[in-house]
Amino acid sequence: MTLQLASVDALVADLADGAVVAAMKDTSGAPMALARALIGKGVRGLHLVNMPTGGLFADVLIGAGCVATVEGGGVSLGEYGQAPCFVRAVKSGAVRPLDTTCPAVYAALQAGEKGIPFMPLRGLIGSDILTHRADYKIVDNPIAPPGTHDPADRAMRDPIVLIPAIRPDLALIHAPLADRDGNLWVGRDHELRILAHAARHTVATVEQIAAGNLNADPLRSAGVISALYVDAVALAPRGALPCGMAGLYEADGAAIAAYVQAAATPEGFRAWLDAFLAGDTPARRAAE
Amino acid sequence: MTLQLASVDALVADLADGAVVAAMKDTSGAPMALARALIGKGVRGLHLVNMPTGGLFADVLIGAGCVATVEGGGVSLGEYGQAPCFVRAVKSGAVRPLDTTCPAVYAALQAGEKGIPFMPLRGLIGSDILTHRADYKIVDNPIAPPGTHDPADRAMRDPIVLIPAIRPDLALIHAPLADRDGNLWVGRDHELRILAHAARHTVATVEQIAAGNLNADPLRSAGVISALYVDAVALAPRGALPCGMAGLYEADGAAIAAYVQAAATPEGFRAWLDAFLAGDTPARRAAE
Amino acid sequence: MAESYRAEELLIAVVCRLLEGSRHIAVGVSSPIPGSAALLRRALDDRIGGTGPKVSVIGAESPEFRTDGGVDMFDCAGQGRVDAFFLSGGQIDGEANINLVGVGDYPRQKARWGGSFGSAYLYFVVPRVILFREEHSRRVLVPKVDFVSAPGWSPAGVYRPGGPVALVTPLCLFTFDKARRRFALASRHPGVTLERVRDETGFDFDAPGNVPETIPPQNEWLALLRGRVAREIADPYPKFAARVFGAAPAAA
Amino acid sequence: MAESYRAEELLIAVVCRLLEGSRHIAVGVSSPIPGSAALLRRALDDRIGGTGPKVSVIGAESPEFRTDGGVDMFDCAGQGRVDAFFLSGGQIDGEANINLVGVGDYPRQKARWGGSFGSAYLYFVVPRVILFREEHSRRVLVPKVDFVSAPGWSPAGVYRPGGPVALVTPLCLFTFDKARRRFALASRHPGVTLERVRDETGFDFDAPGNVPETIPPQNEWLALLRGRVAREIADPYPKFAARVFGAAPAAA
Repeated sequence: MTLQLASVDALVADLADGAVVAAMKDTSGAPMALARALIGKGVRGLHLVNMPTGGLFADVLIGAGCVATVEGGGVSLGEYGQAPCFVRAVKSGAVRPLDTTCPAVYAALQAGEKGIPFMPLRGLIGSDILTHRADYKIVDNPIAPPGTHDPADRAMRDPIVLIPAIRPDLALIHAPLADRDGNLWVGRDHELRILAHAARHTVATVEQIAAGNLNADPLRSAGVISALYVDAVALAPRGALPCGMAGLYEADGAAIAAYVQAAATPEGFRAWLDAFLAGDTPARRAAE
Repeated sequence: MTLQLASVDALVADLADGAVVAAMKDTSGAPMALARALIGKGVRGLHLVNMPTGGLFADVLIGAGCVATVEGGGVSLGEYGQAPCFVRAVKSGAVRPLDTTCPAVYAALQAGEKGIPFMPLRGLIGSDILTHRADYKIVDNPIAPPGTHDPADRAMRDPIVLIPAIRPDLALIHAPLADRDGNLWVGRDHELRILAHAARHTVATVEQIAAGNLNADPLRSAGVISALYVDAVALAPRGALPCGMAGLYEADGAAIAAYVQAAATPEGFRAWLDAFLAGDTPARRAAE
Repeated sequence: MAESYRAEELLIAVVCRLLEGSRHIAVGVSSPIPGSAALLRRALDDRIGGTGPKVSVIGAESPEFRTDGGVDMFDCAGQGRVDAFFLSGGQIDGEANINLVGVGDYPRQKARWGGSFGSAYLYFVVPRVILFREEHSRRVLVPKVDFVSAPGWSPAGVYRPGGPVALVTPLCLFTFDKARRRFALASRHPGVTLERVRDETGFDFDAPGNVPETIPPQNEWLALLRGRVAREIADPYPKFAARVFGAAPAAA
Repeated sequence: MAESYRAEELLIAVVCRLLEGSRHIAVGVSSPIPGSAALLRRALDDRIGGTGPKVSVIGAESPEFRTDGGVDMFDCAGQGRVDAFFLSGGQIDGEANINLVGVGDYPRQKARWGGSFGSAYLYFVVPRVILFREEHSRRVLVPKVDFVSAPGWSPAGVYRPGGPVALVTPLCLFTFDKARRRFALASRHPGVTLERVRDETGFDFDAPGNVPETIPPQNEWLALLRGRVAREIADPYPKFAARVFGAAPAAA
């Protein structure tokens, strides 16, 4: 079952407009090379699930007009500030925010991973998140300890929120390493495994291709996503830039700061995007 | 926060009669050295949760009279046959079996890990497991897709079972490696992490103590149970024998076969147990 | 001329035919014959230029066959990513209910087995469950099981993408008719009469007027079985491989 | 003689006092002052012979402080294994409701922030949540938040082992009275009058007749802060450490 290496563009060639796509927070390997491919393809109307939050990857996709709905715990560039395209798109109504809290995103994807329709989650009750999430249900905990669950006593009914499962059509991953059997190594980033399991299909760009089977190495195999869950892999060295890859390279802070400045206006974002799509990567600029 | 290495006996010194203890199936590191300590201590009335099944470890504890309730997907010695003490104790009523299906044990411990009161699970409906598990609840899936959930139509109500969380008082682990900060390395046996997270306390015997912090190694850290969850560690080389440790040593098949033969009668088991408690390990016998 | 074959090889061939078209076959513990059938299926599919199914063998050590552990395996099945699995039963009845727990009144039964293991879940979510039992007798194939570890069918409205498709024994192959909730005798193994099957089966089943005889394994299947499959099955089941095929593990 | 101190050092000391007795303190993203306070707490506890609390810093790289990832961190809090956490808000109101989403009618708000992140969960399950905001103004401390990311209190019957204990700002320390669902002014920072706090706070709060002044950090606290803590906080927050303490990372 040897996997053929694909081009980055080929990984998303079959993705339909309106699909549910999911990616992890920027610090778990932002699939920026895949963002370039998605925008180049001109995909529209995506339901983007940020696991559990979005950053530059999400903001660029939103700015490029690929996204109709953005779901997750939040979108932000962290120490670089608010995500400009996200903020603009939500205010203008160009994008529908499906706000929630981070552990609810994890719960939804873990439910998807397990093939169960929902996962209960503590918290949320009394928040306006719940006001705007008709898909979340509150039920009286049927497992409440004896004495705490008197149906006549509203104060004792132990309400709990059920989070519906999410099974993304496509998970987008940028990982440090794959082997030619299609296994991905993600190290201690166990949540990437949840993502790949929950998604119906998973594609990945990787920094490097390993010699041999990753599962044959007792140390590597603790951090592997099995090929069973991986549809296609493409090589994309430094494919997370300008975001960083833990243990491999740092985020390019100057490039992210420049993005924030450029994307403050739609025109500025458009100019940034043209350069991004043309492959004007920070690495290339540094070489000039 | 450097952990003091304890003696194996000290790991279970505080365990009260009647506690809920949990251990994983024999192939994930049977804590046989801890079985010796538990039996030596004379603990009684344990509620033993087998994750998800029991083998030699469970059978020996049951035979020694430590266990009042045995919960899990089954108890068996696999290719060596039925678990003699378990079968005898269930038939005589000395032990109450809490039968379930393997994924329900995992679901219960994952709910415990998450601090949620229950986890839904597909399957089980119409089984006699459910008949005898009053703690499992069937509810109508509140997240059923539109059209499939007409309360008037009994056939369309999508019933689903809710498995109550389990939070063991004590998890018992035998792992390949620990460091002096109290981190355990369990490699690709990710379920051991679930067990330690779900349990209120965790103690572990290990084959070896690592130099340095396991989390400092990017390869090791993918397979680590954080010290946050580990109360105490003791060194017990070959502490799983006569069960095996994947990658370290094989199970001692002759010793297990001898156990099956001996434990066929209460007297035979008692003789076997005396030798086991006296430290008559297969390794020692082999040296004679 | 057809080669002679062992009883195990016939059963492997029967199970292998039932696995046609599977993309992912999971094999539980203590299942050398189903495991060999899955590996034969893969070997056959590989030969005709296709990509053989993924075969996961619970308890296997080699990276090729082993699973990511129990939680991942059950989740994988819950996701719909396991096409075929094998179950057995201390008792199996005519509605395909299986009993892995024991005989008599629960919990203090007169015979007690290991427990239901994954059956009460996998029987519901794996589309193609093949029941396999090496004993065909009225003791095993009963009118009604004493304890339902997992039911053979579920009422409308119960989520059940999975369930039994067939029951393979040393005497015959039954297929399961989900709508009628009954087994039908599909073939009797060479030398076995319909009468013998009826005599040794405790439940009622359908049988066509002329029950065909099970097709024995072709020579090319036997060659694959005794070559590649024998080497592969020796990883999880060295004793079985040595006994049936005289084979040592592929990696040894 | 008391040394002079920076505004950040005062706030760190205030937060540090609130953390006394914690066994596990988690620090979220973009929280250098709470993070420093947690590390100071640990350094102080270590000094008196005890074992300082475990400090988990979301986003830290060093094995000592980093978490096992988001799922594990939320699960850990759900298990009751996180004693203290920090939250902030674009708006915070007098009932300790916090708003991290935006101003105006949802969803097309006139000001939009990042989102609620973990607040709607952690505020419920972490026993000691400290609200921290570096701006004290009527813009931030409002009578009623526009969007409740997480409520400050919950009705009886709602599972809520956690919640707010205090609100720390550059002007003062409020404690939260869970039963009365109100903040009370516990101390005003040196040089800040009660009148100024009232002027710049958009919600009503309780105040004793004589509001004490916040105790400045002792010399020995400052020494620890500028030594060990400065080196440790430079791992997740190098810029903050350089700016406030002139410190480089411990490992550098």
